[in-house]
Amino acid sequence: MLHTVNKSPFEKNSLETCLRLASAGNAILLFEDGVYGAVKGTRFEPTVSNALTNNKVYVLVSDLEARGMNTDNVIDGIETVDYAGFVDLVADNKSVQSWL
Amino acid sequence: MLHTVNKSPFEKNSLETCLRLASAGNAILLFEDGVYGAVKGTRFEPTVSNALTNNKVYVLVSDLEARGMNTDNVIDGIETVDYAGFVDLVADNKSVQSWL
Amino acid sequence: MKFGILVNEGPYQHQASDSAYQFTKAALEKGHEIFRVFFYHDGVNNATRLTVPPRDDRNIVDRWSELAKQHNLDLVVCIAAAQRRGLLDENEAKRQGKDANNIAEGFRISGLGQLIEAGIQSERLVVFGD
Amino acid sequence: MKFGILVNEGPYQHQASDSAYQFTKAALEKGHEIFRVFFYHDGVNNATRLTVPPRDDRNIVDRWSELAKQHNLDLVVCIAAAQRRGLLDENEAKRQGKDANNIAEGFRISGLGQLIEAGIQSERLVVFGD
Amino acid sequence: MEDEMMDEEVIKKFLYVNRKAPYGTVYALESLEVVLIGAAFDQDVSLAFIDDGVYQLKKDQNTSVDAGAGMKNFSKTYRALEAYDVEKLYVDKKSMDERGLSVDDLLVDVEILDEAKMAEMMGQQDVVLSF
Amino acid sequence: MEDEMMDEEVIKKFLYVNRKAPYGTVYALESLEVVLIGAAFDQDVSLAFIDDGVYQLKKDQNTSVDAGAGMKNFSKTYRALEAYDVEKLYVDKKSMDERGLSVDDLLVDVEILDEAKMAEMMGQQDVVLSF
Repeated sequence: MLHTVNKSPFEKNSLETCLRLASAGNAILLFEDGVYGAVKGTRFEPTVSNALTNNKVYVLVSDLEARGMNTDNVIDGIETVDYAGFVDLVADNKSVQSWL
Repeated sequence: MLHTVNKSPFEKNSLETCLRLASAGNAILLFEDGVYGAVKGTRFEPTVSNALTNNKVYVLVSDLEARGMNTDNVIDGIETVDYAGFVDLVADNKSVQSWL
Repeated sequence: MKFGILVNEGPYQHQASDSAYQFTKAALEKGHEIFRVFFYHDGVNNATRLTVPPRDDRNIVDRWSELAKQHNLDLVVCIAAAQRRGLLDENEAKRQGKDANNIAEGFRISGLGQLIEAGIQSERLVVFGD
Repeated sequence: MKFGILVNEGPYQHQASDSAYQFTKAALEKGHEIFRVFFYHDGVNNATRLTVPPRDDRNIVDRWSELAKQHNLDLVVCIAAAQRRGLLDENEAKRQGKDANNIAEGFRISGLGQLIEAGIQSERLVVFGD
Repeated sequence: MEDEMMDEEVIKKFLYVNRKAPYGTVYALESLEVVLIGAAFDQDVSLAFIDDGVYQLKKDQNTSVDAGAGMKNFSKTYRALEAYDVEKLYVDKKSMDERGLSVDDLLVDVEILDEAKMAEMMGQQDVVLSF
Repeated sequence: MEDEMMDEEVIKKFLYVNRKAPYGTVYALESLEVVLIGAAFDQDVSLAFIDDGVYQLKKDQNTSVDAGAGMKNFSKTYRALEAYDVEKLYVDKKSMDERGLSVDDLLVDVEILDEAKMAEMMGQQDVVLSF
């Protein structure tokens, strides 16, 4: 199962609820304003790092770059993908849950 | 100065930031989904009750009723107003800050 | 007292337009003056005459048009925001080479300067948005 | 693989429509099939031909129309959501007694059943919204 | 799996995820409209109410087009879901607890799920529509 | 006060409050468009960046209509504000700290305010436009 989060964790509770209800082994993709959750040095880094022990976490690189960041700013263990990678994630998982 | 908050404190950080940046003596009006912040028994009751020591807090009664609650559900010390009361609050304060 | 109103969200999607309407009506009922209601962001979508809401629901666009008629309200739609979202009057449609227009009665399209002017001329400006 | 796409927000206001477009394009480039793109909530506003975005910005509506033309995409606008928000085709305008319509090329208006059908017929359904 | 998908008569598991409060935005109302239309398709339908979505089911919603907030009260429609054979309504326990809500506050019968059970139920779905 | 309001030549204190991230929604871009138009009116203008609004000022925003996210990069416009005599840019300290940002990460000069100073500045305003 793939979870997508497109909200900043600072603004909305979507990432928090996603992490709470994602099963171990589920994939999580952060995109749009959700990419801020993938960034090193923020208040949410410990939460997201902790999620990496149970879940693969991905971040959409074009949304990261639009917001002035790149792979170097991403928490260790989070994988960057482009839209082709986003498509693969959807294809490789049985269903998609968007945490709007 | 009047602050208005129209977001649920569970969903967004608007109320939290409003309470952090409102000066003592400022008035705060909760309306639309913001009315959930005025309700007794939620996780946010202590935060909002605490704000009452420095600020007058109001809640729009029609938005409360639309959502299945009424004056009985409101934290002690919060005053209910109708739209006429909302208008008075705007008139009585020098400026209005909407925490969207 | 003289109020200015800013509406930042479209009809039905968000309560902002409902709240702005109820506030405006209440202010008028209390004898206040509404200098202008300015529609910005998706708020410009409040000004389309092409909506057909369900019969058992409120008609948000008509409600604004009627209030404007009753109280001679100045309902101004931001031209830049309107162009992005497909809201045009007859003049704009001609100027842009579009074959239709969709603005409702009682609304006019103008520039962002009208919002600043509302801030300057009104004694209070109230923002309704998301 | 066969994908269905749901778009819940209007153009420019929210990135959802941009993301859905980029995803759809990437899926097509990888050889996947798009069963349908369904526009719901304010997403119906992606289907207006009356937008005039600034020249240095993307034209979201045209981009969808062109992608539909290139790949024979089925772009469906929810009729109930469209009626609330003032999005009409020629038939709907006639039926509702409206004097104008605003739908763009490549989009068609239909019922919510088309969304359910997209869920049933597609192997994956992806939701873009706010 | 591929073959099953091609079969027009397959019954899929549809989940509607509701995480937003009613009235502040249109999502709750328009989500319900999808559920009602979808009921005609004989799929296996579940509804989840999480975060502020649980407020959609709050009893005593009192609004009318002509008074107060001036909006249409659609809460009675949740009661009609049973007649459409939509009977699997799941509510997130933590969301209820944080809001001080109990099943007595809700206008329909629901099953309260803890995090593990909610996650499990979600994992069984074929199509997830989020609002 | 009443008389002052009636005077066409009064200079009012306008505050633009920016609390949303860029690109995810249009508010940052369209707020900036109001600031630019408003600059022609010779009012006393301040901008506050709070919560995710501080991300609007992040350096190195890299997007174009033809690649990546496919959106217009408007971040250079913040650098042009000085030419419009818009020079009072205030940033909330806690918002910066929570995001691990320092002034070196921002593309314009700003004044960082603690909560007391931000509250004081807000209290001095005549017109507050929130986005």
